[in-house]
Amino acid sequence: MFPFCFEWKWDPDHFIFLGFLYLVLIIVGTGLGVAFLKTAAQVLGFMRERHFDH
Amino acid sequence: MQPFDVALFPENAKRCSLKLFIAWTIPWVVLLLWGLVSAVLCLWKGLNQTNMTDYFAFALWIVFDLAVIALGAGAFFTGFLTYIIGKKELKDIINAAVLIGFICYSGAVAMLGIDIGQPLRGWFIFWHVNVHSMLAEVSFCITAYLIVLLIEYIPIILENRQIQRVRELKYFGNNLHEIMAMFAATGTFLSFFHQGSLGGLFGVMYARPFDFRGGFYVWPWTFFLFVLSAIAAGPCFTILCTKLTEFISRKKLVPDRAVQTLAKISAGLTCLYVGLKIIDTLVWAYKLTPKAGLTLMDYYREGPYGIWLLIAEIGICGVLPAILLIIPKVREHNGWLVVACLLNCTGIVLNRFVFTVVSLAIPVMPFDRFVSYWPTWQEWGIALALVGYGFLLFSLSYRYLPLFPKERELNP
Amino acid sequence: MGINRREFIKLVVGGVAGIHVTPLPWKLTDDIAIWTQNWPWVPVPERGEFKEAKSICTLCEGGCGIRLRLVDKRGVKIESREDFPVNHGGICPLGMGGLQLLYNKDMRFTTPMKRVGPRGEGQFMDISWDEALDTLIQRLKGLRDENKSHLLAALDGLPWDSTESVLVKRFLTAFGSPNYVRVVDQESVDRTVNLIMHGINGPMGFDLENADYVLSFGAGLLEGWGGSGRILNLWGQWKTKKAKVVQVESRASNTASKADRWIAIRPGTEAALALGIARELVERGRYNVDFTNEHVFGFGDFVDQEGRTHKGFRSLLMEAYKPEKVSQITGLQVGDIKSIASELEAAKAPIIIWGRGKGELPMGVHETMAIHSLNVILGRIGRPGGIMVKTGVPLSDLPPPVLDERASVGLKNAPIGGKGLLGCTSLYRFAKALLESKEPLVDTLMIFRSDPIQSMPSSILLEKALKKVPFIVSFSPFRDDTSCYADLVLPDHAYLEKLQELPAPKGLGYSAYCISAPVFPAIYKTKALGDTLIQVAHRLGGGPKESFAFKGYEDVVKVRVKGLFEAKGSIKLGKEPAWKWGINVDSGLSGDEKKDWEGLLKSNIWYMPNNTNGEHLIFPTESKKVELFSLLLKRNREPLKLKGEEDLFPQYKPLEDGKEGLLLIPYEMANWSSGWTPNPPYLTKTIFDNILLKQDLFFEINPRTAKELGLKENDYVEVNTKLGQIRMRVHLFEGAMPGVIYAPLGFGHIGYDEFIKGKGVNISKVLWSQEDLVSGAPLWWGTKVKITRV
Amino acid sequence: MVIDLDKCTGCGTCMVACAHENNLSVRPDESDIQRKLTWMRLYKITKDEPYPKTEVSYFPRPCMQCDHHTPCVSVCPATATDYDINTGIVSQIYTRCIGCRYCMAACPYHARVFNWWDGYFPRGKGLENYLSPEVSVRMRGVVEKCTFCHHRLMRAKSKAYAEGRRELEEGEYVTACTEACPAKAITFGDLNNPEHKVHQLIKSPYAFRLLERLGTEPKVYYLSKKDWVRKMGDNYLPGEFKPVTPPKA
Amino acid sequence: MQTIPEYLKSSWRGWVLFGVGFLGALIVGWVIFPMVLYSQHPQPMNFNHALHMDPERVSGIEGDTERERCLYCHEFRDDGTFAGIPKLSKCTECHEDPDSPLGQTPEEKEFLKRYVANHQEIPWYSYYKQPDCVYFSHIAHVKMGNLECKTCHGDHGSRKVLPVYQKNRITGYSRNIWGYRISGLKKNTWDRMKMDDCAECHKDMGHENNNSCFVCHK
Repeated sequence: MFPFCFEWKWDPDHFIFLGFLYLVLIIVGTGLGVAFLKTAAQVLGFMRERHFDH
Repeated sequence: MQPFDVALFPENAKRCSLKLFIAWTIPWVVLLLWGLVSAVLCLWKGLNQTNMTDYFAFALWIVFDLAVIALGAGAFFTGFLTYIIGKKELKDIINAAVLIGFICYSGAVAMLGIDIGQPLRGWFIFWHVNVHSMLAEVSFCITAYLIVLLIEYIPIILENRQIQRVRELKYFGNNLHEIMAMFAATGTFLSFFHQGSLGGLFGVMYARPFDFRGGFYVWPWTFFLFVLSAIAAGPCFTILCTKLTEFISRKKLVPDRAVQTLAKISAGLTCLYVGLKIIDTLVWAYKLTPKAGLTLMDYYREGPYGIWLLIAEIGICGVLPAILLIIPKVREHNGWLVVACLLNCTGIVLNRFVFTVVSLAIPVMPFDRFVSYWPTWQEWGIALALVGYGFLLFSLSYRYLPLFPKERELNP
Repeated sequence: MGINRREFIKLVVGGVAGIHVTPLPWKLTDDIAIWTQNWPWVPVPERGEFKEAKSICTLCEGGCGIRLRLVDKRGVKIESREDFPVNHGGICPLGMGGLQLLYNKDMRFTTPMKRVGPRGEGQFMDISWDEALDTLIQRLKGLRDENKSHLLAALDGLPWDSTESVLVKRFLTAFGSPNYVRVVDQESVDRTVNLIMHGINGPMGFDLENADYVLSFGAGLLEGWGGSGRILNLWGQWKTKKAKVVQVESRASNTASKADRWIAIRPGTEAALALGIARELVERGRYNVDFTNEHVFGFGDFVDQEGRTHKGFRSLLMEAYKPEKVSQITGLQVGDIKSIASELEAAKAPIIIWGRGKGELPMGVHETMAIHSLNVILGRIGRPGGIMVKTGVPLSDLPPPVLDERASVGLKNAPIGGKGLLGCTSLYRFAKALLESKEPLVDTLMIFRSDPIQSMPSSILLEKALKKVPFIVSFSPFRDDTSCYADLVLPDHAYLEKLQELPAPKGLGYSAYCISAPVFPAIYKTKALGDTLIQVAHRLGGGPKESFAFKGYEDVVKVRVKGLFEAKGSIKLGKEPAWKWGINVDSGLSGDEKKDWEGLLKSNIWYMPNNTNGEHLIFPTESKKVELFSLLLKRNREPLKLKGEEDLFPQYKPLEDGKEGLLLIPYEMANWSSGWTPNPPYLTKTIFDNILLKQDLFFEINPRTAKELGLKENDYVEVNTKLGQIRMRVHLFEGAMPGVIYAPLGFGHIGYDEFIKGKGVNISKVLWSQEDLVSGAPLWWGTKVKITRV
Repeated sequence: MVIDLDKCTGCGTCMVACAHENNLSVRPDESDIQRKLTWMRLYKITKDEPYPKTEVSYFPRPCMQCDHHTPCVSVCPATATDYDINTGIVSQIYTRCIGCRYCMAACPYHARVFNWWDGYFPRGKGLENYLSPEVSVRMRGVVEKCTFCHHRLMRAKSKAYAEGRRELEEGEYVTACTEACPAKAITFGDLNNPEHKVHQLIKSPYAFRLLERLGTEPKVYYLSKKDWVRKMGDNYLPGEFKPVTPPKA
Repeated sequence: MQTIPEYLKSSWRGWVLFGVGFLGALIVGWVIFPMVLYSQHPQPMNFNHALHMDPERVSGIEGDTERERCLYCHEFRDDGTFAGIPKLSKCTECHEDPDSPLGQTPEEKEFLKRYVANHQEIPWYSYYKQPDCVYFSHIAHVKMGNLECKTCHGDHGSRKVLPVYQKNRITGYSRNIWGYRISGLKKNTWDRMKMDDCAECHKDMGHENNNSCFVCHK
């Protein structure tokens, strides 16, 4: 799964498959990170929380 | 007299008394307990508790997994429609769809945990991944999508009245909700791939004539058929669930416009799916099977799985619901809509059953024998525990979380 | 200072975030996964130095050589051994799984035992060797003191002429009992025929290696006939050198299907076919004329001393076995008989062999003589690729046993069930005699390496008979069915733990003596049979003590083996295969006794290749010829109660079981032991599920017969014969002869352990049998059954 | 590996030898063939003809070590099974297998069996005394298969290294079933090496492979002069099977 | 809008607790965990490798290079298999007589009394014992690959005192397999002996084809 494992082969299949996986994980990670930071900012008073209408 | 836990209800929502609610949950808790007992037995004594054998590597659990995940596709598809395509009226049903999706996926993953022989080594599938294997791709996408579903489900939980009073969580819920579109997009991409790979699981097995299909580059046709069938049946299942909740709670929860849009889209997709499925079956029966030296009837000659299965799957549960859904008048009629959705869902479950159990029953070697299979009570235990878990979680969420935004307007 | 709920949550969240930065969670997940790879309840075989040991396998009388792969002291694998002349690397499934019999505690008697439960249940209690020997000695001394030494009987299943068998006979005579009983199997019938027709009390050998045409009357070559390792290996050689195999059998067995030609004959009528073919050969005059004139007595009509003319074998043939009559008896076309006769003519080195399945169940004596008569008229005796009659092993005899007066008194009594031609009583007659007599004829019965409850036809009679014997002692190393009836068990070593020897392996074409030193020290608290007998004899005192003046079992073998060193055989494994004729092979003997003994133990075999100097054609019968008209039988006509003159000739006699109904014929398999040896659990892997499924046994029936009876596949069925009733399930098999059902032998054990106990039903228990006049053997292929669906 | 079905006597010694060599566990009830642990399995085939012309024959079926896009290796999600190009052996690693059994569904020959139970070696029965240290005993929940006795290849290599050479001669590395077969019906060797006997044997017109037309490229060849046995080797449409015309020489 | 400091003040106790939790976890993970994970087992007796390896003080062991001296006791059998830790019969080649010690050390006397006298094998703990699923051919590496013992076993050969054997309570492996640094980082080759290390060495030495699974797994 990681380049330092000995089973890691630098070939297109690995690139595509794990590339997409890491991409997705990064997107989800950043999404969560953004939400978390915004909450922290609002809690600490830096930002005004916006009223949210469903 | 207000029910005991009224503080937890969403704003001015009317719910039945706590005692009645607990009475309602008893059957599902019993199912869960039965499932728990069988799970402990299977983990402690080993998989010999089931009727699975070397011929039947996949059995009831995998059929249930596939069916449940296919029916759970409503979540990503509705999410895709609301956030990406921008069909705003579906906003009223998206929460229920996400909840159903979460139930299906978490249940399926839990069941897979019991199904594999060495659950404690389950993470080897990620650590020592075989990038060419369809099952590796399925497990990656399912786990990733489960996380995404969890993230989509958390804001709904955070909207509970008591939790709203904790400021950090309230803000967190709102912020998540704002970027939900991005999660929905990732969810759609992930779901598209793993629904497909579940289909690819079978199409890729070139040494099993019953399952093998040609394909485009790496993906066999079953990949696209499974995605299509999932998108077609997912919304139907969501509609079924909402109709069931409306029937039980005797309240109108979802405006007809949302249901009708879903039904209309799913109608189109079902027709497309059934058409492609028929073409694929013909190609399979008259080009692929002879190449392997068999005839179509060779598959259906022995045992209980006869040709009726093919007719039932494509005919009754494929073509019929497609026709029913496509005619607007029938679609509007509440009763017929439910019947059409039911047929569509059973069609998908049958399709998954045929690909899993029937494909393993049919011998490939000429001197091998036909083998039949019937699950033990432990297998039924875990499968029905999933149903119990689903009902339980849905009832709890319906009772304590504002699942249906339009609920207040629809019944003043 | 006290922290409120919210701060406590913060603490926990801090901890959780922190722990993820440490190796703890990741290493634990990795270690738990590794834990699932090293579960404590999964055994880890210790490593050690790989060693190799060469030995022989004595699980049956085949005498195959085996090579053992050892890790330090543990036997790990039995492998084939190319250099051994008997089987050239061939091993049968039973031999391959032998180690499972050696180590399996539940399969073996690990210490001497005393019966606790009712007889036949097989519940035993461990006792020490001293206590066991004391009870036996005290009982035997009691018999001798009351002058009832003739109430002792011994049932011996040990190989003929083996040292242990000789010791058992010697013990009986020294003790003073005439009751030396043997199970009559095909080996005994062959020896009786050898005695009747060639005057030699020894084994008959089949020089199959040199034959190019094998006509087999029912011999299950691929079902375990002869030494299965040797025959299965031979099968490969026959296929490469294109030797022709013709199988005469009623069922499409492995041998029948794999043979070049299968003659589907009605069961039990093989002798008629043989004589029909003989008639055809004689009629065409294509038999070996000079051999019959020179070496055969009673072929043509002759005049005996008293001047009476007797009709010869030839005229008997001409009258009684016309092709039409034979085809009516056997159900074959006349064309078949003629074609086999012409094939026999054409073959350069034809051999005719006989037997039914493995040869554990006996044939009739007259029937064997009839089939062997084909070999006689074709002159195939003593010729390469033919029948060898002098394959006995020249072991030197022990000094005669010393008989004290109690012994001579006991020996005067007549043996129960009468003495057969070979000097032993047939167990079938012995059992019948026990059943008929009111008061117990036998007080103590000693059983050596034989399991008649499981393998003897109509063994239900034997069960009743054994119940009338007050005290039974079993010396078997395994918990077999007959030992379940024993009151006392003095377990012998299993087969690789003791000095094991086998004179004249079953059906071998040249004389050979296989012997092997123990490969393992005794694993459990067992003792070699020879030593136990010597110890018992010493403690009895008197005659037995003097006639057993040996230190141990090994010395007895050393004394007997001296005879081999004098004969011209060899103990060196040469490059030339031992079955080649006339090869001169260096004997590898140095004359010094100790070195030769070591040499013999190292090569595990003494053998004497056949040579063509005509010594095989001297027959010590009265007429100095092969006797088709047997003078020996003529002399013993009264004791054997033979009817007319034709009983002195080879002839076909049908079995009279008038009842109509289907015929039940048991069949055997190479991968399932149906004799004395238990089945290693590995063999249960080779059994198909249309033979044994869970506890149910399947019998084979022709689909057409099944349709008449309204039976479908897997039906449960009650099969009742004259003697009893068993429950089996139906398996439709096109290769089964219509009107005949076939069921496998070797199932339905009441002994052994969970791998074999109670699986299937024991067919031989309910086989009806008729007594063979000459050998006293039960003839079992006439069992008529009635089938009712359950 | 080449198996001559005319020489094969159906005695089952290969199955017992394989089970003994590779520490296969034996359960008290082995009659349930769908859960029986056998790496080399004997299939019985019957020629469906009325009574006197019926015939019985046997198919000893080890793992075929499929060559082209091995069905089981391509589907295993955790690379617990791997196809080695130099030796052509499909190995199965019991410590990595998570027991998802997808490979068992993909294999058309049923060459893979699953450990539904733990190995049956109860305390005090003495069954673990005859276990060989060269093959690890499997735990429950993992798939196992015939690996052409690769531990014998390692044993032969160690011996060769002890004698200071790297290549192995033809007979040095041989599977347990080949060595055990009494009728010498199984020949084992390197298919690509012209000197090896197997290389010549597979050229015979009577040589065929199990389910050849599926394209799995199995490496176990069968020989039989009987047409009905060869017909059983693969699925044929009615009338598609062409009997072999014996060579003129 | 509250002022930042005031809000911060009221919840500084929360953040402190968070810090405390975080630090506690760090200590548990990095320090306490390794101590708890491994159980200590002292060897039945001490064996002084350095003494036996030194040609002047011990003449019985032939072999001029260090590797040959190791191979004298840890020898290869003729079928190429590796004998591993020598049996008592190897020690008694020199120490035959239980009551005439060759050296002065107390361990030797105790060894002679306890083991040689009543022919009892010494129950050594093996530092580099591979699990049952691993097949490692010493002859391929030492003879064919010409590797020094030091590459994998470090300076074990020159130690005067046998270190205490540490066993992983969960997996049963010796600590030398994962290595004494819990993080698993390794400076020299003998610090760790996991699969990746063997595979990496195979790749570096150009034996890529030996990385197929069945070569090392049995």
